[in-house]
Amino acid sequence: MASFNLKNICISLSKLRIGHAVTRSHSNGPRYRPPYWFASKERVMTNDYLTQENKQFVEEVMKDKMKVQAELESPLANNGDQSIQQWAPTTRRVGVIARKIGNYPIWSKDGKKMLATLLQVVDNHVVKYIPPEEFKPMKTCKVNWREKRRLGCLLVGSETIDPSTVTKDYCGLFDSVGMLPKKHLCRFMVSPEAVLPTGTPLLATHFRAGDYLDIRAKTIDRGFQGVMKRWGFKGMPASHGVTKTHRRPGNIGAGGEKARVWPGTKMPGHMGNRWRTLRGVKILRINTKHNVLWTLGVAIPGETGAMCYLYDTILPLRKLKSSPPFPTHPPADDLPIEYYDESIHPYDNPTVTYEEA
Amino acid sequence: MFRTLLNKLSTVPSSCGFHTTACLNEVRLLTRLRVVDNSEIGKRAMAEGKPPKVICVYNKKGVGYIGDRVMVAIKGQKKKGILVGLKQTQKVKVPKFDSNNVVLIDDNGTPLGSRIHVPIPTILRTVLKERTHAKGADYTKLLAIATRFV
Amino acid sequence: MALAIRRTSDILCAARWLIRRDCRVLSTLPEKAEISQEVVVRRPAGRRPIANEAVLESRHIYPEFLPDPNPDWRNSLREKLERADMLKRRSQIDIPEFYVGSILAVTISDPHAQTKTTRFVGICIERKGCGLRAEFTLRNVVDHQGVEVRYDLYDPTIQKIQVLRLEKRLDEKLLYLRDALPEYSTFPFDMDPEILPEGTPVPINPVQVKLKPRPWLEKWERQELKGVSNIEEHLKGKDRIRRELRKTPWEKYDLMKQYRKTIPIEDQSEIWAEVHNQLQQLQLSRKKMARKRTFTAPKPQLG
Amino acid sequence: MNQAEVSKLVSKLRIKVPAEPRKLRSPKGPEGRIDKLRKTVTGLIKYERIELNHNRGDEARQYAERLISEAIRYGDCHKPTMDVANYWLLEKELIHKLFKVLVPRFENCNTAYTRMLNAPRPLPSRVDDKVVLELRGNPYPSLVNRQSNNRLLIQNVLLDAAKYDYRQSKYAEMAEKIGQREEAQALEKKSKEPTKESSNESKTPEI
Amino acid sequence: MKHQILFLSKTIFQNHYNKVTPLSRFLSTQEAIERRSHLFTLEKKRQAENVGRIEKIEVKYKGVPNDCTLVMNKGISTPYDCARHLSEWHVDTSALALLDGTVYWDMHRPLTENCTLELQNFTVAEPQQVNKAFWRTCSLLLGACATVAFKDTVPVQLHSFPGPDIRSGSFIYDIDLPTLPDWKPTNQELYTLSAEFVKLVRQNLILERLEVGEELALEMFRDNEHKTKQIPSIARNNGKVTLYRAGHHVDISKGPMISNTAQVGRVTVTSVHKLIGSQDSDVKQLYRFQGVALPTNVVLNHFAYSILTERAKKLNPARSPISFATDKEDFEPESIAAKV
Repeated sequence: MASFNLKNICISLSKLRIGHAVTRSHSNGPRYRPPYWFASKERVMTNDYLTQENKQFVEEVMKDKMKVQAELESPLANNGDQSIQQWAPTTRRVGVIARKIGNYPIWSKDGKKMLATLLQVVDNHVVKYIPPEEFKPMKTCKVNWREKRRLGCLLVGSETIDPSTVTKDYCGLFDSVGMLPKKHLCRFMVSPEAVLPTGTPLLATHFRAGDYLDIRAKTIDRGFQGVMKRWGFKGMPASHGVTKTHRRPGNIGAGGEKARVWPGTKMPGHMGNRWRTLRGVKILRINTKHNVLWTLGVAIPGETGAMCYLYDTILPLRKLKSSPPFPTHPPADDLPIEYYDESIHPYDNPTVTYEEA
Repeated sequence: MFRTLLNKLSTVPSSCGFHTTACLNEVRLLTRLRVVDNSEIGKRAMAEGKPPKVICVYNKKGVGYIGDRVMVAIKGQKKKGILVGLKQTQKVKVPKFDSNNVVLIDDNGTPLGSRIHVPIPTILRTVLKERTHAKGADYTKLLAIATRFV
Repeated sequence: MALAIRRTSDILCAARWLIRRDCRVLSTLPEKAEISQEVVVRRPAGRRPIANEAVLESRHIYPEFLPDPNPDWRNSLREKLERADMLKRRSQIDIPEFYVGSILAVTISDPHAQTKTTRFVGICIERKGCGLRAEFTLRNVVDHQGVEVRYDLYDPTIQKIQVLRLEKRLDEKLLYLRDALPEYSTFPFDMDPEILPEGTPVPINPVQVKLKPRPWLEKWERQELKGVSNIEEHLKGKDRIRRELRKTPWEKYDLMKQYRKTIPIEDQSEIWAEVHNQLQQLQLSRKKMARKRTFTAPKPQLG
Repeated sequence: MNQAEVSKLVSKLRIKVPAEPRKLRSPKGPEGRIDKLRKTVTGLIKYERIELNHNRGDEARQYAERLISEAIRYGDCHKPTMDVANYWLLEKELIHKLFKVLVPRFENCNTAYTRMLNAPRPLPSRVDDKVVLELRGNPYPSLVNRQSNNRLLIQNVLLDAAKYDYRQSKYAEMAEKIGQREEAQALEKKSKEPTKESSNESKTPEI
Repeated sequence: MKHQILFLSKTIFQNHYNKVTPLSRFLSTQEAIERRSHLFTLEKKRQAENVGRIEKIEVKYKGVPNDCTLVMNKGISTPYDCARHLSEWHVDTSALALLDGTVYWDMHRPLTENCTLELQNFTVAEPQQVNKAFWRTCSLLLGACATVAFKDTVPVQLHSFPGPDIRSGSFIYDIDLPTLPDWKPTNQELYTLSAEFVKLVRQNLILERLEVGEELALEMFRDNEHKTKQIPSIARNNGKVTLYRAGHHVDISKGPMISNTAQVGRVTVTSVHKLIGSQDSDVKQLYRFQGVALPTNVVLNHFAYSILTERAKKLNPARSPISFATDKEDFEPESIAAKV
């Protein structure tokens, strides 16, 4: 009898599945695990007490290396087997890293003025591909919805920099694939068929005029702001007996059982400097010489000079309908300098006139 | 006296305490308008120096724009009118006038006067055509009595 | 009344040209005087001869080619692309040289008008914005109703910009015309273009306007306007006191404030080196066209 | 986007100018700010090396640079410049110094006219950062460590040898390339284009 | 004291006695090192006891913070002790001492007479001698780390290292690995060697100097046939051999050396090249270990340092000790030509 009880207890205990129990202790391991390629970049700059000639020499070596890097040919240029991979509406392509360089107006063919934001695709190269089997993304505290299809991770870097300005760890990331370090690094989740070999340059022609983008960037850092600027509260009147509460939030909650500040109450605090994504931005015009994209609207996060990550949009009605350059547009010399969306009036076209109805 | 006043005032930072932005010149409730047609009532109101006041703007904003219908109080009566020129800053290529102009109409959209004696913006043509529906009032009659478009 | 004024001003202008053609020394126009003084002074100093002085002068004619001086917004590539687009547009239509105070006629394609084009004549009271955002405002009094229209300089719906009278006024902005008597901003729509003889500098119209009594749209008395004659008549004692209090005499000496508003010479010469040749060519072709026009239809006024 | 002012021409400063001016707190408002800076600029021109708080030093530096660049650009016969110098220099004999001493000194200078160096703080305290602001070419002993020119330090010796080595290999490679090209020319009598290419290649060193 | 001397003489005697039997040739590397170190300690102690009555000397210090005169013990006090009287900074940074403006003296070598003293660190105006001492020390340490890096099954016979030539780009040590006729180190192995080097350096070992007689030297290096052959030629002049010890590792060198291994900062063992001996030399092949290092207080950005490491991978052009059998007179390796 006793042994039977013991057996039962054992069985029930084994069903408890202790391996899956959630324990709220600190021994769970860190909540945040940065990816292995996340090496710190900034280094403390020191005075090396080098003579002028030696400084020049170090610079010369670096320039030579940069030159070699710049003269590397795109791996896509001369192999035809890439075309075997076919684009399907479910495939996810790689994105690019661009810099926001300002905005200016552009007119449509019916004479309407639109403000366009200029995004320059600066010196983008594929650094590394991590196939889905090996890719172990960062652990976050949130439980993510399970990805149906497994995606690989493609690291893309932008803007080659002087290796001596960054840490050796960071350089090591690029050394392992035989490149010079890049100033900006971004990870793009791609379908395994959209994979690109290391060293492939990504250009503005990766997208087409008329396509839609999702743009991810950091918003302008506005510092600690009050509720009027941060949340658009109305404030209180300037006069009529109001004293010292012209820009204050007023009431932040009721008494009684709810006598506390509810989570999520809009209050003063730090504004900006957050990652935000603007979805469904149309490309109006592309310059292939300088790799500049003109996109509709001025709501792209960040100030002039901020770095943005451009993806194909995921909005269902604006998704790609026909095959884009896949996996990317190979570099070519004989492209026209400018591509325009059909609604855009190029500046060198004659004046807009209207037909009499 | 002057010196003390100067000293008193100069300690105040000059950047706060008063508005430095231009006023918006919006047409809202109780804005005085200028009647620009030759309707009898309008002419008399303007001549007496009692220009009409807006008592209702027929749109959802509460601020009147070009082509909006407004109800005005004019010489003790309620009349409807259409805004045909505004003082507030306009979009590019849309004229901005030195006064807020109104043309009085009746409920069917027929103007009370027979002539508008100031220029009216061409964009009004498109705006009024959009506002006119087959069964409702016909505002385009207003365009017929205009003398000049800019 | 308006007509009379126009006539008198025409006569005045004609007289001025005559005088200038004969003896330029007599010219007492303040701005020109200042320029000549500068030139005289710079020679003996002669420390840094500026080779492209003439090129730099085009900053007055094409101010919109200079970018916004705020360093946070500047980007050399954006500016370059913008200038290229501006030149492309300029190759399509002739955007003439004009200043605040010039009288312009602008024809635009207008989908709302019956003939699908609209023409407006008026005095340019303001030029602002840089690059493709450059815009100017024209003001006129039509049927005793003041009308102002703002245009984008590089708007592709603009069919033609014609300078009817090329001149400058005493002030940078003529916004006070809104508070001036209407005859100062009344111009007929059928005004004939007056063509300056080649090589003459742009005349400065020394006319001083009379303001209407208060209320005014702005506190004109605090702005040190040169083109207003009767500002003191309308002021009360308290206005004068406040004007004294609000004066900022030190701003004249705030060297960094000036610096932050301007584009330095080194940057400017780069910009002009890039665009000056093309602008010159455009100007030449425009002159050729103008000459052709004058041959075909000589103006009786000038004869 | 605002239009740049065209009535004045200014020379470009060789220092970094922030987009916004700093506010120096003063009970007299903006006038007090300028007054403070006038005193500092006068002191800088007079003593040629001064120590002060970072904020004020950085602002005053910009004004001093502007003043000197104006003086260089327009010389002492230009009335507006003289006026500006008169306003900024509280001690009038310094006007003479500005035009007769500093202008010749900086006339052919390609760098900034002033130099700003961080000064040590006596204790880790909440005191503002201190800087030393000086005119270049002043008669005082230098503040920066001159050790960077010592060719005998071990890192310099090593790099010097490495430089020699690197250049040798580079020249050797170039010579080899040229030799190859000559051979190829002699053999095949190629057209000009490929030779150009090869000459380009010959410059790329082996790394 | 007497007891100790007795003990020492006894051990020496015993060692002499052992020398007859070639048994000690088969000591493992580790044991050999410890034995050598033990002998070194004993000899040092003996020499210290030989000093006798303590006499005072006056040492005139020149340099920062100000010039001063120190009264030290003759034959006992070292420049290191003088530095300890001054400040911690002097202790940590001084690599060499300059006596009377001419003689470069080890920091741990006892002073023998009145003199002026200048302490030399790596940033003095004329650092050639300090750099040389640094380079020499690195060579010595490279030998030390190479002996401990290999497993016991691989006997390591240190051969020698040539005089320091910084312009050659690398410090070297020629080592005989008799059981590895054809070895090419992988990158991982080089990393390991570098790690060993760093481990050694991080122990903050002082470099002790000792002059011993030829016999004792032979006794100490009994298990190393190359050194045994070199010792007679070194001791040809005055019958003395200069030894240096870092930790347990004892090696022959002329000196001077830097004060402490903590003064070695960044270090990389870059490559190992094979040297083939000429026909008539008795050693057929050696391995040349090469490395590059910088002192602790020298900061160099990693890119410039990578240029140095790239260069240090090439074979050092210093003469191979085994290929020039004919003109042996010219060739004097540093570790062999140990003269004072």
